Amino acid sequence: MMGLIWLCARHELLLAARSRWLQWFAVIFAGLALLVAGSGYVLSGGYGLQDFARTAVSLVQLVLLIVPLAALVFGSLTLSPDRGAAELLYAQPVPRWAILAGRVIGLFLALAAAELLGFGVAGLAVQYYSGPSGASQFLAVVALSLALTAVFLAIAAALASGEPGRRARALAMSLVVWFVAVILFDLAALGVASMLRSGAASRVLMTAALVNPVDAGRTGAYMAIEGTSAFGAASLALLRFAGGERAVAALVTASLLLWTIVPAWVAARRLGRTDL
Amino acid sequence: MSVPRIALATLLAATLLPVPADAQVGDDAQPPSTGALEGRPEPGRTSPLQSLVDAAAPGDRIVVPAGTYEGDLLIDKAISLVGDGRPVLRGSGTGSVVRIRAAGATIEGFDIDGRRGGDLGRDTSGVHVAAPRATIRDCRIRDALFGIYLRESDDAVLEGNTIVGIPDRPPGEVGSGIHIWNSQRYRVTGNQIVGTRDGMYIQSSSHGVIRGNRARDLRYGLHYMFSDDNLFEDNSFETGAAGAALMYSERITFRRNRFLRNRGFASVGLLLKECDDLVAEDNLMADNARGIFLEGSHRNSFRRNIVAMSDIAVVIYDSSRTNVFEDNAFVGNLSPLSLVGRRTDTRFAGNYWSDHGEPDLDGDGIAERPYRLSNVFDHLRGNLTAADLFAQGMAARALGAAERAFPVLDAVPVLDERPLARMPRLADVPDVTPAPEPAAEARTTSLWPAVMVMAGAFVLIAGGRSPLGRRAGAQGGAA
Amino acid sequence: MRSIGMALLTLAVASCAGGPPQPVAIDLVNDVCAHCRMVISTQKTAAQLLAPGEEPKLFDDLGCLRSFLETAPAPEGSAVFVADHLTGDWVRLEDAVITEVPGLQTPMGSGLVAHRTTADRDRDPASRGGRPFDKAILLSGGRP
Amino acid sequence: MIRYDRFTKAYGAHTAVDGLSVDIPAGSVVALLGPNGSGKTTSIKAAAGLVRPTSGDVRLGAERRPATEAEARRLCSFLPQRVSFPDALTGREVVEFYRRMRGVPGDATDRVMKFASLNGAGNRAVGTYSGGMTQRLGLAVAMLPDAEILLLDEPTAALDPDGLCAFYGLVEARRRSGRTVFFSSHQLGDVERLADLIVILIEGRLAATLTSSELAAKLADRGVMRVRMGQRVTALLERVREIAPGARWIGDDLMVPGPTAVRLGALDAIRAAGGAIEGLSAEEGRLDEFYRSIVGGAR
Repeated sequence: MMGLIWLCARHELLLAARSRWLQWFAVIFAGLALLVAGSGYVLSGGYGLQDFARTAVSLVQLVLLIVPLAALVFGSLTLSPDRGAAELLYAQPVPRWAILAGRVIGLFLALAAAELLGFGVAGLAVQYYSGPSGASQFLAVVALSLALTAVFLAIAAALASGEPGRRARALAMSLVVWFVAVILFDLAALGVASMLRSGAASRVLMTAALVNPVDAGRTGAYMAIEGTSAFGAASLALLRFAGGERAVAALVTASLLLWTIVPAWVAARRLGRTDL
Repeated sequence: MSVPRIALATLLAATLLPVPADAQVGDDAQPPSTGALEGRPEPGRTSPLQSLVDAAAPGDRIVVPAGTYEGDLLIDKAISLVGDGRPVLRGSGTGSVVRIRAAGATIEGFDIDGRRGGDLGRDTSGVHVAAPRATIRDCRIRDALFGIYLRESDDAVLEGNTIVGIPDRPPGEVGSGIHIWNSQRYRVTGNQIVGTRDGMYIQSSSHGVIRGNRARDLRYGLHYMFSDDNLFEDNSFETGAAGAALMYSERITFRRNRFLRNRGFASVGLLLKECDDLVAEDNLMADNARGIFLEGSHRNSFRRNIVAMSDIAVVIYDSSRTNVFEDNAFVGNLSPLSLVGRRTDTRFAGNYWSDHGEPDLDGDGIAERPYRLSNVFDHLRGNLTAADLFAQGMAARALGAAERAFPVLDAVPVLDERPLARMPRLADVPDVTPAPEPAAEARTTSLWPAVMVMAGAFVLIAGGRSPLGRRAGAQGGAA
Repeated sequence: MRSIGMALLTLAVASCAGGPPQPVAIDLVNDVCAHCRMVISTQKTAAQLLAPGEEPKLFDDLGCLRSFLETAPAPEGSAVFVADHLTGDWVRLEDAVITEVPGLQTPMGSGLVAHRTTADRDRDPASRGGRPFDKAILLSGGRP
Repeated sequence: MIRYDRFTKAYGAHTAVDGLSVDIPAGSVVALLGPNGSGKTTSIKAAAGLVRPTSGDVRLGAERRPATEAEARRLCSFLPQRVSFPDALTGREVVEFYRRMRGVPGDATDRVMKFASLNGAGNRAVGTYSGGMTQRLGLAVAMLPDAEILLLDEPTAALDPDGLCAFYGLVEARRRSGRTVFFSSHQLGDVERLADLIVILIEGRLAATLTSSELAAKLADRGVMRVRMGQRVTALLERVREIAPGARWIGDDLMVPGPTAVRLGALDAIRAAGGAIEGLSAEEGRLDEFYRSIVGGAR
């Protein structure tokens, strides 16, 4: 079974690596990462403050915006079963979930590789400008990126695993999901919080910061990069709310894991019940 | 909490018994206004130099040769004690190593070891001064609860000393590097302070000059209250957990100081609480959690400073009035302003804002459109701490963008009406002297980007090559 | 840290459930006085204000609590806890004994200390020479 | 080998297949015949495990496993109606992927590529293939495993002559080795040529199960004999109508509907009446008419 899952993954990776889509993503991502690294240096006014950690913080913003979008779009376009190809594929004597798992893994590998390439290029640029430092911070951004890729591929799989021939619909839904996860959710949380008294408002915001995978990823990444004081006094409140640094890390991890596992499970279940 | 300390200290001054634990008050280390001073150390704990001091006449200069001198020392005459070849004064570990009790005494050129001993309740210090016109020069003090303590000691001169705190002790269990209490007209110049609780603690001490000192890796670089008319020049307050905080004081001047990398939960580059008429010019405030913090402070003036790489450049409570920010450069801050309350009359004019991005069409160096510091989100975060968690989210940016498009959202905007279009040349602002990085780490980290590039490229290239059957040319063999 | 978190969670739950507010533990490295903005470095003179539905407000000196309430009176239903100067244990202000000790150096110099009982006050050398202080004045921010 | 037991599939309000019960015996070549929209594709996909029955079930093999189980799919090899492949892969990569998926030995790739006449195009991207080539590639994939059951949905619809040739070869080979072939079609030629048994599905219901010769006869029954006469002989029609009541004149031609026996009788009658037959032609019955008659008979 593992061999078959890997075969599907390898197949999907092959397709992805040859797809213009992914190639463009790799180029654009690397370009943006480079831009962020470079503009950070320019912004620092040549005061030499732009190190890996600071670039990492800027990169987090890029990652939070681009990575979910890429994973959702790429995932929903690729994983939507189309007639003809999907029929043949899922008629093979391999459980559907295994084929889907393989495909998701393959897509993950492809996206992850493109992201690594981008980070690496940005890292080289930062090193060129301000010398080496802060590997752990940089790795935190990479980890964030990979985690979000997994999360949003799983969500894309869940959205796409419906009836065949609904690719446009899956794409539209994934764009909606992206918009909600990246902007609307936070706006709603802030809006609700602004109407509550400070105690309840804090709880709402801190819960929100851990529940939404994008927010959880940002919270975790900033704390990993800038230390527990990343959000100033809000960090202290969050650490207390969660019960300490490890607890925050555990909650962030749990949030991201749940957001990967649950949609993946939904995807497998939906696909299992779909008539192809 | 100070009264038990005082009472016990009174008791102990006579008996020199070990102090019970409950009297070791980990408080803000306010010295007692009245009460006991450590006097002559008891015989078994006295430095061999004591006899020299006792034998000297006021005005004498005593040169101490290199060597280690164990025990504590009382200086109760106006003498100069000068180390030749850096002799080591190794304290008894039970009280202050050097106790200056006579006006006009000087100590110079010693290494002073506090042996991690003593207790905060008695202000145990490397050098404890309770007399006017003391001079402490070129001493290196380590493992002392307080480095140098000025208690009601006017006209002191602290020059070129190095104070290193006790490693691995929580801030509640150590004192400040330089502690100045109720002492006027002091000069503190060229001192280095590392790893103490607060770098400089100044209370009720006015008309001092603090110049060219560097305090780093501690809690408050500068902890300051009820002290007026002090001048700070060319100092560096770095990597403090809380930054620099000034309270209840007037007419302070800051020139060419560095406030760097203060990144704790409550860190501020420069915090003013009920401070009036302060002037801050040509300072560099970079990489702090918050750059400048104003609460209940009036008529303060900030000119030609660089405020860079802060999470929030300026925090203003609406209890502050008529403060002015002119000709500063705000560079690479994540957010320009957090306004607590509804509105502010703080004046921002002619500053440079690196994130403004408005063109200067007529070439007069002023951007064509005013810079807007405030937005709805900043109001929210100003009044709700937890909103900071979302400060770097897209929602906050979306709110900011929406507000630029629909200014009606922010009824009381804070504007810089004539923002500079280009980074001004602020020649007097000091440079950053970057903290040295451990070389080993640098070497290992430098590989990461290259490894990432290679890994990514490998997966994409190898992934794009067919593992599934041979390509052209190979099939002949199979057939 | 965990216990602090648990305490806060409990507080959160309790305040949702409408139960009596519980005092929060102070982090002596990171918590900042809500009035003077200084890091609270000792619990022995600390106080806290728990207003219904609001984040707890911590103070490093009873004087700071008084000054804070001067500008922003406590909302209806608030609870004020003060730390016993001997033990640092939290005591409801209603149950506490407040003493003003002239010349006693508290973090912000108010000279105010709290004790659980008069017996504790008399046992505490710090309160020697002090005089009882009216709690109402503390709550009203010093206004008549 | 394939057993449909009251198999019903409804898509919302629309019932695609309604209570289909039929047994496809092992070692037979069975065609599924029916007009468009009669549920052929749904039925075949149900056997391939792609469609879950709304009620009833479809079971495969001696062990009667439900077709939706992955294990059951090991028994069959399925070619969908309009197969497609990722454009970026070469034909050979496609075959190789499915070969590994089925655990077929490595030499199979060359064999099936050759069989599907794709040897020359094997290293070209599928995106450059014509429709016929793509269908042939599908055929190559379908024949990779020597599966008990070959399921083909309209295999000849998009095939070019090379492909047809390969397809016929494939079916014959499977017949010889005792495998089961179940395919759908609406082309009578394929059906008559290949099928031992014909299952006719109309409007989602099983209309008839016929052998190949029964089908031929039924179609012939629906046929018409056209007898070209030099001229109309009025009395002739009366005589012929005694044998073939549907006979009528169209111009100078006498049209005689009916099965073979009727036609022969009619010819005798014409000769007996002294009619001069200038020419004779027969038209097979049309499928749609045939379906209609079956539905009429079934109702």
